[in-house]
This record gives sequence, structure tokens and C-alpha cells, in this order.
Amino acid sequence: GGKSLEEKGGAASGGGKGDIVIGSAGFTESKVLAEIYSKIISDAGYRTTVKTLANRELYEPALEKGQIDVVPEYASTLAEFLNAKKNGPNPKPVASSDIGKTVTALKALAEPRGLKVLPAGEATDQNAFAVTKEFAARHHLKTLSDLGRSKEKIKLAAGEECETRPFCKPGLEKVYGIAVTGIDPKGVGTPQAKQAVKDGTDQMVLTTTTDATLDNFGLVLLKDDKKLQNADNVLPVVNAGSAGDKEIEAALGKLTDKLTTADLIELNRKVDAERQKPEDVARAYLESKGLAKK
Amino acid sequence: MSARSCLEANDWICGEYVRTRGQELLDATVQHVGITLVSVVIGLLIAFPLALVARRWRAAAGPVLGLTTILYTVPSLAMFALLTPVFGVSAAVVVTGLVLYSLTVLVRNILAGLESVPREVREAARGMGYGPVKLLFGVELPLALPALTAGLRIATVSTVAMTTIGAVVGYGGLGNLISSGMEGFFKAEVLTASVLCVLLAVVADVLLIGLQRLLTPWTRAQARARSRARRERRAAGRTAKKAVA
Amino acid sequence: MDAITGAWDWLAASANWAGEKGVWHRLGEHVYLSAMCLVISCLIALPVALYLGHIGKGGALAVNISNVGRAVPTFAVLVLLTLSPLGTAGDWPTIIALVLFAVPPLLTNAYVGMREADRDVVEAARGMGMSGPQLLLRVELPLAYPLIMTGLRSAGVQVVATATLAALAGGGGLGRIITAGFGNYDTPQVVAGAVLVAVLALLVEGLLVLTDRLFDPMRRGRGRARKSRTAADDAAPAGSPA
Amino acid sequence: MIRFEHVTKSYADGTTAVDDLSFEVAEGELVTLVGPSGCGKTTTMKMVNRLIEPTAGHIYLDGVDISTIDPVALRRRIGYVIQQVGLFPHKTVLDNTATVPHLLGWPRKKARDRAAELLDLVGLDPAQYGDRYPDQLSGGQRQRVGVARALAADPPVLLMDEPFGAVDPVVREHLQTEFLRLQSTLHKTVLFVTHDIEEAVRLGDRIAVYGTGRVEQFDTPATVLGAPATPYVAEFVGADRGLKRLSVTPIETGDLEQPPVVRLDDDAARAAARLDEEGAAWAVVLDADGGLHGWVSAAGLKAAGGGTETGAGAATAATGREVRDHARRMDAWLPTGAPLKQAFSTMLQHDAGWIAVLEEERFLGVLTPAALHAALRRSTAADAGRLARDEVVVESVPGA
Amino acid sequence: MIRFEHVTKSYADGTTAVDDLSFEVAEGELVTLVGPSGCGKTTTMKMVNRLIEPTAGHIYLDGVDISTIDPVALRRRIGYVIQQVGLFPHKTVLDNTATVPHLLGWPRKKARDRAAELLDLVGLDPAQYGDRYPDQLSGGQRQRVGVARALAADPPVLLMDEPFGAVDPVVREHLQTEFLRLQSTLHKTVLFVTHDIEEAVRLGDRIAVYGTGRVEQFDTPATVLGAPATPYVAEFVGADRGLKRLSVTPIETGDLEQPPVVRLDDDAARAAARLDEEGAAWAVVLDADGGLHGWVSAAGLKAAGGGTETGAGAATAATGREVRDHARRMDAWLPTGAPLKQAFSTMLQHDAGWIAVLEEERFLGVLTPAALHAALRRSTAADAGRLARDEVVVESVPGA
Ligand SMILES: Nc1ncnc2c1ncn2[C@@H]1O[C@H](COP(=O)(O)OP(=O)(O)OP(=O)(O)O)[C@@H](O)[C@H]1O
Ligand SMILES: Nc1ncnc2c1ncn2[C@@H]1O[C@H](COP(=O)(O)OP(=O)(O)OP(=O)(O)O)[C@@H](O)[C@H]1O
Ligand SMILES: [Mg+2]
Ligand SMILES: [Mg+2]
Repeated sequence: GGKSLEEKGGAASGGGKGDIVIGSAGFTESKVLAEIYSKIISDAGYRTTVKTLANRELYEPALEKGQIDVVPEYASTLAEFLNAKKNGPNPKPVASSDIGKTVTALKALAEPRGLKVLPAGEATDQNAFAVTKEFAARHHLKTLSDLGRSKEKIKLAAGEECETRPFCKPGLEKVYGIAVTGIDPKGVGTPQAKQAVKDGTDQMVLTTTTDATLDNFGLVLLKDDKKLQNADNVLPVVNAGSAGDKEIEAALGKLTDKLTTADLIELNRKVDAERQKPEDVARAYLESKGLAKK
Repeated sequence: MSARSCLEANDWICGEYVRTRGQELLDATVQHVGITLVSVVIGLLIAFPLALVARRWRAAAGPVLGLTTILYTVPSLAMFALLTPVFGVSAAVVVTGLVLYSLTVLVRNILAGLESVPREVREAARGMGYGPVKLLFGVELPLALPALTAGLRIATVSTVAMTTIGAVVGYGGLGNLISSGMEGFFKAEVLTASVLCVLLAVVADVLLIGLQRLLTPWTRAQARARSRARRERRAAGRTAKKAVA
Repeated sequence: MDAITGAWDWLAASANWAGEKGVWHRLGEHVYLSAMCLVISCLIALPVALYLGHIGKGGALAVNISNVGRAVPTFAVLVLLTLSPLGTAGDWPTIIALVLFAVPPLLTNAYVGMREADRDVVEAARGMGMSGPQLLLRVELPLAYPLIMTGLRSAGVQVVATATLAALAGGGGLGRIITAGFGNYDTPQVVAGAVLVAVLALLVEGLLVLTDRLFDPMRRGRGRARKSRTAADDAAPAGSPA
Repeated sequence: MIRFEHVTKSYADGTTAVDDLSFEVAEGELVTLVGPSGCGKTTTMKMVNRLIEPTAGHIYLDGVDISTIDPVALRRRIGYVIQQVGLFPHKTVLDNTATVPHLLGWPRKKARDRAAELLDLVGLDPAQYGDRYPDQLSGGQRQRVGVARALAADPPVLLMDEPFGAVDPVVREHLQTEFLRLQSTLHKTVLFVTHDIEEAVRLGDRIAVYGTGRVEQFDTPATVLGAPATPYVAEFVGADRGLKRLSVTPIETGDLEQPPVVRLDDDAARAAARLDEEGAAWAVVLDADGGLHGWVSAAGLKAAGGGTETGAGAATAATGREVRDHARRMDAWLPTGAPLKQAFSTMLQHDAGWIAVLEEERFLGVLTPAALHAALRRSTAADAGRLARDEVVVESVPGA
Repeated sequence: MIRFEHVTKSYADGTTAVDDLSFEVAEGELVTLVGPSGCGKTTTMKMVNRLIEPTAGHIYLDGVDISTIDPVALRRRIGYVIQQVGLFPHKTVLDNTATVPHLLGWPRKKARDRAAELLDLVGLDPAQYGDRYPDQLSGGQRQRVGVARALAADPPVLLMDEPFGAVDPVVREHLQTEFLRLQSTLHKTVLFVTHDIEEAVRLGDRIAVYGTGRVEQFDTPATVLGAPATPYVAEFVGADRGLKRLSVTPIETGDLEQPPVVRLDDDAARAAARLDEEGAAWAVVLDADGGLHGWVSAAGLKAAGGGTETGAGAATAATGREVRDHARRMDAWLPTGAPLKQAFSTMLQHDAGWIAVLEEERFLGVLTPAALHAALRRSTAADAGRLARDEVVVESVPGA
């Protein structure tokens, strides 16, 4: 859609190349990433705005329609989402812990929808499980394997879907031998889910690796030492029509190359623990990596 | 240093938060007020004819009320998911959703208000040659105002609260802050935005009470006369005192 | 369209109705939760509204205060309650959040209804020597009845619709069908859940309308009066210029 | 007993509706309040059952200051017919009527029976109207239900604010009669507002005539009509108050004229001669026992008598010989003590220029229009001068 | 013109309120409806302005079937005073009154001025009451506002349902007078419900007496009173309907008596002699121009005349020589054509046994109670027989 972009750019005042809407999901990491994307793309000469939509159900259709042009995404999650969308609920999984295969599968699902999946980088934000510090200390837990060995009965705070997802309850039972007695459907990484673990109502909570509020609830992550989780590497997904430009791809590519999981954790921490604003955090990050235009 | 710690310590109340995010709070509040106002006004404009239809044709009453009920039960996520393709990602999505939600209360209360107009008053008006429209606006509506405003108050306050669910498409006013605060467990953000929300609701409610007072002077004729008499007495007392002095 | 046929299929599958996660069970939870909230709300709102409406004082303030309960999104209230010490108290956070939400329409409408009762009639009743409670129960309440019922119906429908939020706090109810659908990217299930909620709300509404008719203190009178009135209203001239 | 002591009521906007009112209604007395629209009658009533609190002054019921009585208990003792009727729209006519009995905890059956009885009393068939709602009644029917409702629990005190204002004369007459009948046995203490002076006169033991906010005259109906205390009262009770006195002035023996009296079996000729002698055109005819039979005209007697003398046939002579053969019947008569109004109406109704007045069976004399007029004038003068009636000589402008 | 043709109205519950009603109200005619409570008067009214639709039959207004007229347009032409008053509680008294002018789009100022004028007409000072709400008025005041409201836009047709039911006699009299004055210039077509037969008689060109759902008699007031068509009507208009005829029967020359007449400057002695001769106790005294001066008693004249003859002092003789010196003034008199009721009241008020009747300034004769009675009887008989009044000879039972 370069041509159309040029036309757009021509019409736009200020000599910009066009308007790009970056979508973000409702959680911190997505917001920061969206801000970073926004900065980079605007440095590349586009006019950008960020729109926050609660979840994928809302922004993905908007992305397909071109109401949103770019979204920071996670390879496996998006793949499964599109998989379900195409094949109905509970289809044969396409995502795995292998990032390459996952991205290939994702591309296959995305392209027919007019979505262009840009290359994935090293940074990942996978699902992860957390328990209270005391619980971990009492039972000497560092990894999920430790938990499996401890034979503790576990009530898991997660989404209802955990029941069937291979990476969740079935995986925990099969791969780690953890005795999951039940699922408390308080959502993935929601405050109430973490609170339930803190209160002792539940013993473990499903959250993400980059969750920076765990400290607030006195929780620690258990390491996924047997690679149960899918490869949820961060990658930009764009609407092929409205944001398929090489320039955008190139600009985002530079970022993807530099971004690491540690960076994500740090970014989240700055927002969720230090309570800085996402846009400030984004700017500071880009400057520190020398990606920002002066 | 201490201010910093209040943000980092994640206190419920944090001055630093208000200081650093003043603009953000203001923007959110403005957006909140705007969306609420537009939604309530449009809601009223739609609810009114619906109520009239329900009153005029008794057979329509069931379907109209049923429809507003169904609309109210559509989960907000689903509602917005359905509306976004139509309106794009915009405030219109939120406004439309809120309008549809507000109909339940408004239609019902307008209907109840209109039904409560005393018979002989209605009859006198019709006997004088009030046409249906004049009758409605000149007689029934003013007399239905108390019930109507009761509904409007509930609808407005509810809409103030429900505007926050607009956060799912990024147009939730203070709701954007509440949901992001909730997500990041940012207590000060959640509390400040919630308090602002409550304040907005209270202010809107008080404004509506004021509006109703203004529009229904007859209900307070007695009280007004009393206070005027009191004022005059006081004034008289003052002049008397002056005269003595 | 897919979603709708899918939802139909989902609803038609008997497997989805049975068991602990089945519709029947969720429906039971939902009804229980809604009824509980409605009853508690009535127990709180009606006495206050009737009393204040009867003495004619303090109503504006009470309505104002109760409205605060509705000013914060129920969802936020629910989460905050869950995070508070009450969080471990089972359904209570949900119930409290819903009660806060259901009280204002009940309170406001009942209060306004009481205040709007025909003065001549109330005066006649007072002149007859009705005590405060008698005046309230025998005259003002019946006269306020239509508006009270309006409040109850609004509250009822809204509570049924909003009780889906219980799912967010890990509670039961039809909301669970919806959230589970979301989690599994199962749109038909989401739609099916929403339809169930809508149907339940309609049923509740219908039930309340029936109760309304059944207990209407002047059910016969109103019906007849209405009939004759509309008869006159409807008799618009066939060939009239207007 | 109800006593007003310097009672004043000013409304919030400064209107003084009642100003320094003092009067007393004795136990078992029925006092009617009349006065111009807006003069404070309703306000007075409502202060008695404390629907309105006076701005100043005190009201006593049976000697107790009502401001010390619990309003609810007070109102239970007082039946109240509100001016605006104020029926309960949500209750049937029967239930409306049974309201106070219900309140007082009567058994359901008894309350309903009582209500039905009272509906009957006010002329509404309980079977036909009992189950209707007020909406389905005419204006006058509603008002009557209001009256029935106030009377249902038989309260010792009644406040009635224009209770019969919207009913037709026939029903009103019926209601007044019923009410007087009740009152004569039950002796309730009643304040009764009416705009109908005739009603005030008919029902009231005393009448309170209100000026604006004040009582201008408080006296018996006859006195108010006959001797208005002020020109204002005179105007209010009406330019035709003399006529209204017709209803309150009784026929007295002194007012009667004594026309010639003949017996049925008197000889016709002799009777004719007597009339001739007295210069009378007619005579009253009594029967053998002294009861009223009718009248006979001088002309008729003379014609008959002449016929006999000039030698007509035996049959004529036989039929013409006695007064009986010439007398005409006259059934109408009045007892002494009947109001003059009745006398007047009866005369007109029977198209007569006089009416006989009897005491028991005994003929006392006849009342003629002129005598009626004189009686009325005398009674007016008597009340004005507060004299016994027979002390008054009507002579200022002589009668024809 | 309003014409009812076989109009029937049955309510939903089966009550037939109006049954096959047919009558006609002429253009500019005022017809009063009287009848027992619940007989269908209000129903009749409401059918005229289509607040109620008849079950059967047709109503024509100026020849047009009203069912073909848009109800709103129809009602704008018809002023309606509702029985329950029905003021708008949310509007001030002034705004209530200005309602229809506003509806008709009069300029604001004009509408308000007109409203103020009408409030004045019904006896409510616009400055004092204009800004009040109905709640702050007494019952009678509310009703008057209702009347003012219906009259405000000067509609050619009026429906008035007991418009003066709650006001006192003085105000009512005032309202009636004003209303008659308006009617005499504006000639509206009016249906007027009242429970006050006197009002019906006074205001109505014709009276429709309702039985239950039907018109029992529809005729002029005098006929209805004098010759009730059925016993029912007779009972309804009252046992004292003869008395009520006082208001509708005018004084006619034929009713008058001719007492001796003397002039102010007649010689007293000669006048005394004349009275003696005629056997009269008094004489009417006229002044030099033939105008009424007063009366003189035979006894007074004789005493004076006797004095002169028996040679009293010159002074006495001088003062006693003319009638002037013995005559007493009598200011009250009546014009011919005044109703008998007025004559009766005036006689009582001036405590007189007779009243002079003048035509312009000319003395025609005097009315005495007996003559008044005779006149009343004659007029009743005339109406009953539908005869000219002077054809009737009152003799059935002679006067005293
Ligand atoms: N809505 C109704 N349903 C049934 N019957 C009714 C209804 N309205 C009036 N009626 C009956 O119809 C009859 C006529 O009523 P209407 O109001 O015309 O009487 P009215 O002559 O005006 O009496 P009033 O002088 O007491 O006002 C009454 O017997 C009344 O009970
Ligand atoms: N709430 C009020 N505020 C101010 N003035 C009032 C109020 N109520 C009544 N008034 C005035 O007080 C005066 C007395 O009213 P009240 O109702 O006692 O009159 P009433 O004698 O019953 O008259 P009616 O015969 O017309 O019913 C009236 O002039 C009225 O306008
Ligand atoms: Mg009054
Ligand atoms: Mg009527």
C-alpha cells in the first residue's frame, strides 16, 4: 500500500508520510511497547497516535480493517487466537515453544486476513506461574519441577480456559506432575487473582514473565524449567494495506533486534513499580539504546 | 524524596500522583464529562419517543420495554465489539453503547411519570383544546418531571459510572485510568480516578436536583413563600432595630 | 451469523446444560445471586425511601448518597472489595457491589413516588386519623406503587444483567459462561451466554410485570380507567384534517 | 365541645386566613359556618383536627387544649369531610367507606356492613356502587361517598366542609333530613361549612357568619336572618333574607284570621244569611266533629238558598238545603308550628288563597297571604328588637 | 347550535349514563341542565367536546356532526369548566387563566392582560392572587379560576359543569350577574349544569330536567316550575317550586291594587273625608308631578282635620292643613316587570304591607301580599294551561 500511503502523505499537512495508529492492549507492557513503536514510526516521518483497546477481541478486527495499523503482539498467543478464529474453539494447537515454527504458523494464519507479521526478536513475555514467597520458602520451590516434587495440592488462580490449554492445567499435570485440584477463574494475572493467592485462597497464579507487580503481592515466579510455555516472542503485526511500508518495517526491525526480555521486565518495572508514565519510559528507553532521533 | 516514595510505595492516596498526572487527570475528566453528557442527552432524546410509543399503543409497551431490557443485558465487551466495526475505534462507540444502556431506566421512568399525571388535570387540558403535543409538553411533561428527573438522575449517575467501561476501546475518560491502574495495581491512580468519578456523579446529581427545582417551582410555592416571609420579617426587624437605634 | 448459529448449536448441545459448569447450575447460581441482591437492596432501600418520603425530609440527600454507590463502576467496586479483607468472604464482595448498584433506582423511585402522592387524598387520610404507619402503608404506598414498581423493575433487570460480573471475582453465575467463552476464543459460547442472560432478564422482567399486576392496589380500577381513556383517545376522527 | 380562643392563622406567604377567632361550639351542637369564598372556613376546620397548626391562640376540645393531644388520636375522634372529597383512588367505594372502621380495628365483616349501611344512607346502593372505584362515579356520587366515609365510625365530633355542595336538591334534602334525624338522636358536635344559607339555616343550631378571617355574627338562624349584626351580615345572608325566614318562622295562633265557620249540617240558607251579614265571600266548613271539611262560597250558598225560596223542585230543595250540598273539600291543612314556608308552598300547590291551621284535629283559624306576611314582619321585628313576638305591633306601614 | 340526536353512552362496565338523548340548544341560547346526582349531566357535556365518545347517536355543532371535526379544533371553540376544577398545579393562577389564549397564539402580553381582566371579573384581584399556585387558594377561589380560564379566550360555545358550586351566595350572585351581562351582549351557546334550581331558573333560557339518562322536561324556567311535565319533575324542582316562581314571575299591571291616592298639596280634611268614604285606612301620597311621595294614614289625617275643625291654635291649623303635613315618606318602589320575589323582599325589608309599582315615574298601583299571591297563582295556572296570563281567573279557592 505504499502508493496509497504516498497519496495519503501528499494530502497530509506538514509533509508527513501519513497517519499511523498504533494499537495497544490494556496492560502495561503493551502500552509501553506501543509508545515505543509510536516514537520510532513518528521518527520515521509518520504522524502517529496510540489507541488502547482492552483486548485482542477488540483490536484485532480493528487491525484487519485498518482502523489500527500497528500492534505489538506475541507470537504464540496471536497464533492461537487466529487459529481459534479460523477453526473454531479448541482447535489443534499451532503454537509451540519453537519460535520459528510458531511464526510460520502465525504468518500462514495472518496473511489471508491482510495482516503482515514482522520478524520476531529475542524478547519474550510468556505465561508463567507464581506462588507466595512464604510458600516457595516453606517448600523450597524455585521451579515448577520443585513444585511437582513437593506433591502439594495446588488451587490455581487463572482463566477458565486454563482447564483445556496444553500449557496450563493439562501441561502442569502431565509435564510437571503438579496436583492441580481446581481452577479459580479470577483471570490471568488480575489483581484479584494475585490477591487470592496472597490470601491463601489459591496457591498459585497464572501470570506473565514480565509482571512487575508481583512484589506488591509478595509473589515469586517459578521457573518453567521444562519449557512448557509457548514461544511468546514480541513481534509487530501491521495491517498490510495501510502500514506495510518498508520504512515502517525497517524502523520496527531495528527495535526488535535490540529489545530483550530483560528490557521488557525493566520497562514494566519502571511503569508498575516506579510509576513512571509509559511515554516517558518509552522515550528514555529509546534514547538509552540510541534509537531515538534527536 | 518522600513524594517519590508515595508513588513507589503504592499508597492509596498520593499527592505526587495528582501532581505529575494533573494533565492526564484533567483530560480524562473532560473526556468523561463529554461522553457522559452526550450519552445522557441522546439517551433522553431516544427514550422519550420510545416511552411515548409505549404509552400510546399498549401493545408496543411490552416490546419496547423488552428491547431496552435486552440491550441492557448485552455485555459491554460484546456491545463494543459489535459497535467498533460500525463506528471505528472512536468515542461514538462508547456513546452509542451508553445510550443503549441508559434506555432501560429512562424509558421506564418517563412512562411512569406520564402515567402519574392526575386525571382531572389531563381532562381539563384536553377539554380546553390542548392537542396531543401541547398536552404532552405543556401539561403532562411538567407534571411528570419529578418521576422523569428521578429516572434521569439514576441514568446520569449510572452513565458516569458506565462511561468507565469505555476504557475497553480507550474512550473511557476516568475509566482509562481506573482500568490501567487496576491492571498495574496502581492504587493511587485507581482511587483518584474513582473519587473523581464519584465527585462527577455527585455534582451531576446535584445539578439535576437544581434543574428540577428550577423547573418545578410549584412544588415549592409554600416553602418559597415561607422563606420570603422570613426574609421580609428579618428585613422588617432590621429596620425596626435601626429605628430604635 | 456464524456466531448466532454457533450459539444456537451451543445451546442445543445438552452437554452444555448438565454438570457443575452446565447452564442449569450457572443459571441457579445467577438466580440465587440476583435474587439475594434484589432482596437485600429492597430491604435497605424501601424502608429508607418510604420513611423519608413519608416524613418528606432528607430524601434528596439520601438519594444523593445512594447515587454515590452507583457512581463507581460496579466492576471497580467489585475488584476493590475483592482486594479488601472482604475478599475471602465468598460471594459477599459481589453481593455488596450489586447492592450498591441496585439501591439507587429503588430508593429514588420509591421516594419520589411517595412525595408525589395526591395531596388531597393524603390530607383526607390524615384527617381521618390515620397514624403515620397507617398513612404510609394504606395510602401513600398504594399511591406510590407504580413508581416503586418501576424502580424495582429497573433494578431487577439491571441486577440480572450486571450479576455477570461475579465471574470476574471468581464467583458463579451465567457470567462464567461468557468469560469462559472469551478465554477460549469461543465466540458462540460468549453469544450463547449473553443470550441466556438476556432471556433471564426478560423472564425476570415478565415476572415483575406479573407481580406488578397481581399486587397493584387498584388493578381493576386502573385497567378499566385506562381502557376507557384510550378508547376516547383512540377515537381520532377518520376524516379529520389534523 | 369545641372552643376557639384567640386563634390566628397566617400562611407562609403572609396571608392571614383566620384572625383572632374566638367562639365556642357546645357539646351536641351543630354550628354552620357560612361566609364568602376565601374567608378562612376551611382553615378553621383544619385547625380543629390539627391538619393546620394555628399561628397563635388555642383550641380546646372538651376542655383539653388540642395541641397537647396526639393528632392521630384526636383525628380518630373527629369525622372529617374534606372539601375536595379526596377519595382513595386505589380503593373501592365500599373500602373507602370502611376506612376508619378498619383503622379502628373493627372486624372486617362488621366494618363492611357498616359501610354498606352508610352508603345506603347517602343514597348509593352498595350492591351497585360498592365495588366501583371513585373514578367511575359522578361528582355528586363521589361527594356522598366522602360523607359516608366520615360518618362510618360514628365519631362524636364532625367537621364537614361543604359536604352536600355537589348534589342535587332532592338528594340534598334527603341527606339533610337523614342528617338531622341522626343528629337528633346522636347529638354530635358538628362544624358544618356550607354556601347554601338555607342549608345553614335548616341544619344549624347556630350559624357563624364569617367576614374575612373573623366571625361577624354567631347566633341562631332566626336571629341572623332577622337581625343581622352588621350590614355585612345582612348583605351576606341576602337581600331576600326575609324570604329565607319563611323556613324558620313557625305559624303561631296569633297570626291566624278567623273567617266565618259553618257546619256541614247547617242550613244552607241560614249560613248564606250569616255570610251576607258578615260581608264575607266564603266560609270554612267543619264536619260534625269539628274537623276540617273544606269551604263554601257565599255565592254558591246564596244561589242554592235563593233556589229553595223561589220554589224550585223538591229534589233541588232537598240537595240544596244543607251546607253539605254546597261545600267543597279542602284536604290541605297545616299543624301549628309548621314553618311559614310550608304554608306558602301548600297554598300555592293547592292553588288556594288561604290555608287552614289545625292543632291536633281542632280548627284554629286560617292563614292568608296577608297574615303570613304580617307574621313574617312581626318575627323579623321581634328578633331585631329581641322582643317576644306578640309584643311587636306591625304598623309601620300598614297592610292593605 | 348544539343538537343531540338519539345519543346514548354506555360505560365499559355496562352503566348506561345517557340513554337516547335528543334535544337542541339554539344559537346564543343558555340551557341549564339539572337533575339528580349521577343522571348523566357530566357525561352529556363531555360528549359535546368529545372527551367521551357516544356509544350511539350523533351530536351536531352548528349543523356539523362533531365526530367529523378534529377534537382539538373542536375544543378550542368550546370553553369548558370541569366539575373537578382541574387547575394545572404547575402553573400560577394567571398562567392557568391565560392557558387557552396562549394555546391560540395570542401575544403574551395580550393573553396576560385578558387573564387579569377575567380574574377581576370573577372577583379575584390579579395582583394578589395572580402569582399564587392553585395549592394556595381556597376551594371557591380555585373554582373561580376555573371559570375565568374557560372564559378567557371568549369561545362561542361554553360547557359549564357546576361552575359556581363552591362559592358563597354573594359571590355567586355577582358571578351570575356578570355572566348574564356577558351573555346579553355576547350571546354564547351555553350548556350549564347546576344543582341550584334557582340558578337554573335565573340563568337559563330553557331548562333541561334530567331523569336518569333521559331529559324529562325541556322548557322555559317558568313552565318547568309552573307546569312540571311529570310528577318526577315536579318533585325535582321542589315542593316549594311555587315559591321559586317568585323569581321568574314579573309584576304586571293587572296584579296591582288601586288604593286611594291623594296629592301632597290636597287639603287634609278633604282627603280624610274621602278616605272615610271609601272605607280605606290609608292612602298613597303623590307629589305635584305625580311621582311617589309616600303614604298617609286615615287616622292621622282625621286627627289633624278634626283639630282644625274644632278650632285649635293657628299654628296647628297651618301645619295640619295640607296632606303634606301628615304624609310619611316611602322610598321603596318597584318598576313594572320586576320579579315578584323582589317585591316580596322589598316589602319585608321596608317592613311594609304593600309596595308601590311605578312605570318610569308614573304611579301604577300597589302590590300587596294577597295580590302577589294571586299573581303567583295566576301565573302558575297560566303555564299549566299554556294560556295567556290574563285569561286565567283565580277562583278555585278564593283569597281572603
Ligand atoms: N367511568 C365510568 N364507568 C362506569 N360508570 C360511570 C363512569 N363514569 C360515570 N359513570 C356513571 O354514569 C352515571 C352518570 O355520570 P355523570 O358523571 O354523567 O353524572 P352527573 O349527572 O354529572 O352527576 P353529578 O351531578 O353527581 O356530577 C353515574 O351513575 C355514574 O356512576
Ligand atoms: N397555602 C396557602 N398559602 C397562602 N394562602 C392560602 C393558603 N391556603 C389558603 N390560603 C388563603 O387563605 C384564605 C382562607 O382560605 P380557606 O381555604 O380557609 O377559605 P374558605 O373559607 O374555606 O373558602 P372557600 O369557601 O372558597 O373554600 C384564602 O384567601 C386563601 O387564598
Ligand atoms: Mg374552603
Ligand atoms: Mg357531574
